[in-house]
Amino acid sequence: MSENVLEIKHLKTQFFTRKGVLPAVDDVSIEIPAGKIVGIVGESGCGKSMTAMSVMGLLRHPGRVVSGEILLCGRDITHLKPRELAKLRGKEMSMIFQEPMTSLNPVTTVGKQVEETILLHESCSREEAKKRVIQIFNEVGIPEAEKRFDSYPHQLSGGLRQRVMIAMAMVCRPKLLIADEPTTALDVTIEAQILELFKRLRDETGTSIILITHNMGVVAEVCDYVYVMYTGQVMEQAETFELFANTCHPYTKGLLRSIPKLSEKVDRLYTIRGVVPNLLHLPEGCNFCTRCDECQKRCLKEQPELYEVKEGHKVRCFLCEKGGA
Amino acid sequence: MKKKLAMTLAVSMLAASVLSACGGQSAQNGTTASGDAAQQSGASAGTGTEIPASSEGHEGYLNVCLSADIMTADVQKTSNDYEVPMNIYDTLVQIKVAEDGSSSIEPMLAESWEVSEDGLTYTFHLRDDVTFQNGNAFTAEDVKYTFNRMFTEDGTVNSSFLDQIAGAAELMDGTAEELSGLEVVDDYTVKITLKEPFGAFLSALAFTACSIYDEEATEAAGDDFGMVPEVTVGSGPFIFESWTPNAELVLTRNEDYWNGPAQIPGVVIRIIPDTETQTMMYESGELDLLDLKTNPEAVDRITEAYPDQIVSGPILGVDYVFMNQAVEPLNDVRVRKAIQMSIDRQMILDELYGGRGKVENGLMANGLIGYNENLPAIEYDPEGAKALLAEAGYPDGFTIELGADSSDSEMRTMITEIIQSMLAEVGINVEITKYDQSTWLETRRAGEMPMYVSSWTADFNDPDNFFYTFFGTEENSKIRSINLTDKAVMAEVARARTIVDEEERLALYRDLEVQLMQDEACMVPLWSLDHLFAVSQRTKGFQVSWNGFSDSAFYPVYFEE
Amino acid sequence: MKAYENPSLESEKISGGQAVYIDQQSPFYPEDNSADIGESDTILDKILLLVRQNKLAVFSALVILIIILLAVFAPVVAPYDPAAQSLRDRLAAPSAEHWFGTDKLGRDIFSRTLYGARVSLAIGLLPTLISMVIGTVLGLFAGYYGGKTDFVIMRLADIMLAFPSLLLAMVVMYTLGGGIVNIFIALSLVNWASTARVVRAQTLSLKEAEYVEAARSMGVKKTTIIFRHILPNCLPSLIVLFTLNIPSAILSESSLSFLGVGAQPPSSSWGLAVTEGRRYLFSEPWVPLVPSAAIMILVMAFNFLGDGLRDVLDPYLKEQ
Amino acid sequence: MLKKILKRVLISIPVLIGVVLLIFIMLRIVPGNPVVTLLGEHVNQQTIDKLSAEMGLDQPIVVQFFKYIWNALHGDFGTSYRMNRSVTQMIMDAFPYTVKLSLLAALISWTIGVVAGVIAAIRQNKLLDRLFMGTALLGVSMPIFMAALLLQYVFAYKLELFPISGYEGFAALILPAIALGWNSAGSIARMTRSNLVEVMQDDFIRTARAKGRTESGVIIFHGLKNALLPVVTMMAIQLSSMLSGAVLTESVFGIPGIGRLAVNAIEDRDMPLLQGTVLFTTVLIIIGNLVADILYSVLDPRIREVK
Repeated sequence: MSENVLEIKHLKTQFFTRKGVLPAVDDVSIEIPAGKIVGIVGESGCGKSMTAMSVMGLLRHPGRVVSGEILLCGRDITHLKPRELAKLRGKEMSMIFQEPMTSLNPVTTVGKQVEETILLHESCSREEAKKRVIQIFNEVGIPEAEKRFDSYPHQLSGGLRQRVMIAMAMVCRPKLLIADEPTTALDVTIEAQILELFKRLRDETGTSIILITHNMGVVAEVCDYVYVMYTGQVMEQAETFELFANTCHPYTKGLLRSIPKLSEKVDRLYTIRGVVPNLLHLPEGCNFCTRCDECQKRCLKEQPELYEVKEGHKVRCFLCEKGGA
Repeated sequence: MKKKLAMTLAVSMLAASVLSACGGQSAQNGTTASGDAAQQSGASAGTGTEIPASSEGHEGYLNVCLSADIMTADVQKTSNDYEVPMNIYDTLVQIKVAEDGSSSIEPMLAESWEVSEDGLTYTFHLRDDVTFQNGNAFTAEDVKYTFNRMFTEDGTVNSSFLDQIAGAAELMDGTAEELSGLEVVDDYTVKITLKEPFGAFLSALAFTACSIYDEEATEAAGDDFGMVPEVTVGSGPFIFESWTPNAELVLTRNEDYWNGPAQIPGVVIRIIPDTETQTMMYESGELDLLDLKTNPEAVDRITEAYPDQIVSGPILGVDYVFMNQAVEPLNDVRVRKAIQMSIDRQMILDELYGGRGKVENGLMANGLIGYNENLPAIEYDPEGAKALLAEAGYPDGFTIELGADSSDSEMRTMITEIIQSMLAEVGINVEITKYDQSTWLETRRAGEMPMYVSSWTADFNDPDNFFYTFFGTEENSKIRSINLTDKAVMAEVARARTIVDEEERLALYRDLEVQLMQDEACMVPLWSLDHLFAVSQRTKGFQVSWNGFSDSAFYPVYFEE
Repeated sequence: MKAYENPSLESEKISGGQAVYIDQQSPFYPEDNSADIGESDTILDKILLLVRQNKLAVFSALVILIIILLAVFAPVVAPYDPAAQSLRDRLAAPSAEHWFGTDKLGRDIFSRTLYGARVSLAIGLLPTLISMVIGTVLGLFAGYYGGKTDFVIMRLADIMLAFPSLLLAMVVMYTLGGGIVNIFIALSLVNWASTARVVRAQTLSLKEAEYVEAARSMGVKKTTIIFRHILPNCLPSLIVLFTLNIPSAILSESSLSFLGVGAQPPSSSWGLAVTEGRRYLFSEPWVPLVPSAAIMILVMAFNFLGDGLRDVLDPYLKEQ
Repeated sequence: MLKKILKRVLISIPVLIGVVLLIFIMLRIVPGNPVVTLLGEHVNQQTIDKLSAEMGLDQPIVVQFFKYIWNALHGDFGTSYRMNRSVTQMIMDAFPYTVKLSLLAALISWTIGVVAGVIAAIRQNKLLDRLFMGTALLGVSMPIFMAALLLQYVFAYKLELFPISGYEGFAALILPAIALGWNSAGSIARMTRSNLVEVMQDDFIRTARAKGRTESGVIIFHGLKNALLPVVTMMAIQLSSMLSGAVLTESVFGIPGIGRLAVNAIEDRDMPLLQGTVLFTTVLIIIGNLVADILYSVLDPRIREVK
């Protein structure tokens, strides 16, 4: 495997609320190789966004990284001062968010907002910055880039706004781009275009991308490698093809089954039964045991670890304890 | 671009405000040098930042203040605002107060005068060396013009001071063209005939309301007379220089004054509505004169701090509790007497006014011509009052309304509250009703106010000014809500003013006083007060006006640096 | 609160606009909210939250409660008759006998302040309540019916809001004359417009809510929809607004009294006590300072409580 | 844009008419004849009737109303009863003082308010927050005349830093402006604080952080700009409360402005003057609202385009 842009080692992020300590991210280790797209999948509240936030250093009170390491290009950034971390954000690593509608400052032109990123991290003149903004607008496929420079967010469609967000994130050529549900709010055709854009950007710039999504279809389409998260833990991780071909964890299976397939005729769409448990009141054993179709007695009492079933394919399930499924 | 425009607008607005403010500041700097006024008085800790009240060009002026702006300087059209007229106009005669407090009528524009035997004809010999401030010479024609104007001009309110002159009524209702009782004998002689003898006529003439105007200037000014300083011309020691409404009035010395120019270059009268502010300004040297009557609560402090700078004079006026004889049970003389006996006037005077004044037992004020020192005292006797009430059929007291004017001074308000609580002691439940001023006046004028507290200060120094005002006619007694039932006394009051013989007249007034105030207990006389002013260290020669008015003449004032 | 009278914002968002329907899932701590507090929060829950969260607001509520109790039990607590004069003891300094000294007529300031609390509380609560009822009803109708009703009511509100409130109250007092009852009337008449605006804006957004649509399609009477379905959802904002309007009513009373068109002696409102006492600021400072401190404490308490309530009841302003 | 402004102006017209009508009616139902007060003690009924007729008080109210409107449209607001001057002239004389005072007060309150609000928002529930909000709230919670009196007492009388009273020059305006501005600063600070706290929860703030702004940069360049937008409209409301407050401050400090005129008018039962001052201030406020509205829509691109 080539050099890793990002390595997350045993990351624990917790929220210290009045009601108790929420283990939002629980012992997560993730590796992002250079020039790859890595997907993190899971239902809402599974900790995937919190993992991203931890990496970016954007956790807000009462959330805090408790332990673990985050290595960006080999450098531990977990203990950087806020100011130093800010220097990395937007330059070395950047992030785009789920809500393109609200993620842009409504009272500033989009051009200025993208330009701001450049001016923050590089010393260059305004004209030069503007030129680069228009250039990146073109790169991310914003038509009439020069005209759009002076547009306000509300004047743009959702897809265009997300492209602006991508432009903003990519304009300083970061090594790592975290895209948190970037297409969830968009309609399907736009989604496809955006995903295509990610692939293109990755190919052209070599930027590694973390794609956070709950949509297995998206994963299948663009990701090289996938982490499946549930209640703050990685449940299964594998190369995309391997994961789809050789799904091990009951949770992943459930996720895959809930994708409607045109080829099969079903009366009712499959859903994983039950709801995500409250993080404050997690089951004693496997976190998924309350919803698992294949739950055994042991699952109720003991926490499974990540078992390697194949090289690069790990599963947190007793069923895979002995490897293979 | 529109955004830019709006921003520019907003910024320029702010800038303009700052600039105008700075402009003001530089103007200020121009005048700080003139701060001599501020260096005066007791404020020794002055750090030099006090800025004298007067603005540019008014260095060395006397700084005084009024609580409210004047309405007009045309004295024929105001019954309140006498300060400016007292200083810019002259009257035919004037009242002077001697050291012993007795007052006398002295010459002013009239050098001398004769009164006929029957008391009907007054012949005035006028000064021939008087010029108005516009340079016009003062002649008898001006007197004629002025007095005629009082009856013919729209909006005059002071005709009652002159309506004893023969032909006044005809002139007022339009049946005559001229005041028949006023005859110009020659340029410097005026003969005035009254419709009936009026012992107080000279005193009335001495009142500021009867100031003499220049015919030419006044006619030329028209409606602007009294409103626009430049055209408001008199013959007085000061010239009405400027008037910034609600801010200040400036009077400048008349260099050609017939009696010699005043010793101060002028007067700046500032309008300071807040009396607390007035006191602070006096203490910090921004004012040369502080009227302690408008700020009674500061009296003790100021008199203690500046004992040598207090000028005091009696107020020729009395505070009364009025009782309406048309209202039950005030129609019963026993009830009225009981009320008289229930109010501890001495205590109120001592506690509220530090005893600076005199409890009065009659109608007339201490210092008034004919004042009776020896009236029997009305004793404070709540037990006796209760007995009287029981006798009158009110052993458990009764409830009565006391109407108060919401614009009353705080002192007056306190007094009504104290009276309320004192009357409660004898079982009389006083309900204080607040009226706004016009309703209060209207109710009172309609004769329907059951009880109220008010005061009367002499306009001219004669008992007539008290007796006739309250009891002279049925109308007069009604508009004060007294509704005197004893018509015989009323007739006597009306007769008194026509008696020519001074001794006889004053004797009658003394009798009437006993009848009205003691026997019939028409009202509760409370007290007459001293009027205290505090002057700055440099200010000398200031005299309280003879009747104790707040408005003052500044001609005698001089500075001692 | 005045701050939300913003006319251009009213269609955009108004404090508490979609009170209950806002997505509670803040991206920063989704787990916390969705899992536990959730959408089923009642006002009571939120107030409990406030109790735990904002000590200052709780303290303020306590202060208000104490003042209310003192006012109610003034006859028991007050050592003297508030109207009893004792001229000989006038302007006495605070002492064991007279805790806060005596005023210009020798009345016990402590007792007067206790009784004055009745007046000031009444002035804070009653006119505010009346004006808010007026404003709420008008706002509901304007928002729900729209069209001409809306236009007329809102122009009326515009007219009221165009006046500087103190001047308008002065004019009303000029017309009616001084006195406590007239202050009630004046303040009730003056302050309804801002409530009407807020309620109207909320009604506009609530009108479109599914469950209201549903009720409408089932033929529920309009007044029922307005008062059963829309009004309860305006309540959180109304509570906040109410708490924050009280101080301005109390201060208005003192201003009116200062200008001589407010409460009239011998009544014992705090505003009047300050006004009457200000002459003694130099010499007997306790006379004006005690009632002004009382006003300040009460007003501040309501402000803090209102701010606290807003933080928990108003999702827009939810703090960390 | 122009259309929008025009529409706003047109909407103001019925409001204005309503204001005139309301004031007019309220002042006419006052009991008592103002002429009685005006003329004072020495006057008889004849004179009272004569003057009442002269002032047109004997005419039906409808006639009086339309006469008033007609004259007002020609810039004539009648003649003050007490001062016997043109009300228009009196207002014009007094206006500059009030404008200077209000602008300075506004400057003070906006500066203090915004700074305190921002500091309080950043240092939420820390000592500085408490300190600034406490000071700001003190201004809101104190009767404005009490603030004026205390400032006057301490800074003018005791410390002699400023003139006690006066209207000429900058120095004389500072204390009244602080007294006036302090009161509004509190509301502005509270609004700034809560707006900022609210805005700081917005998604685009997260974006700004993600692009590498430090926390202070995020607040200044993204938070404030959005948080202060609604505060702009607050300016109009401030204008209203400033003018209300001016009534009190001008009385204490002896500034001959509009507020003084209003107080005098009430004390003297001077109906034309009261009518004139209230109308004038109200028109000012309507204009202020209009300007704030337009300014707001200019500053906020979202509203700029929406019709």
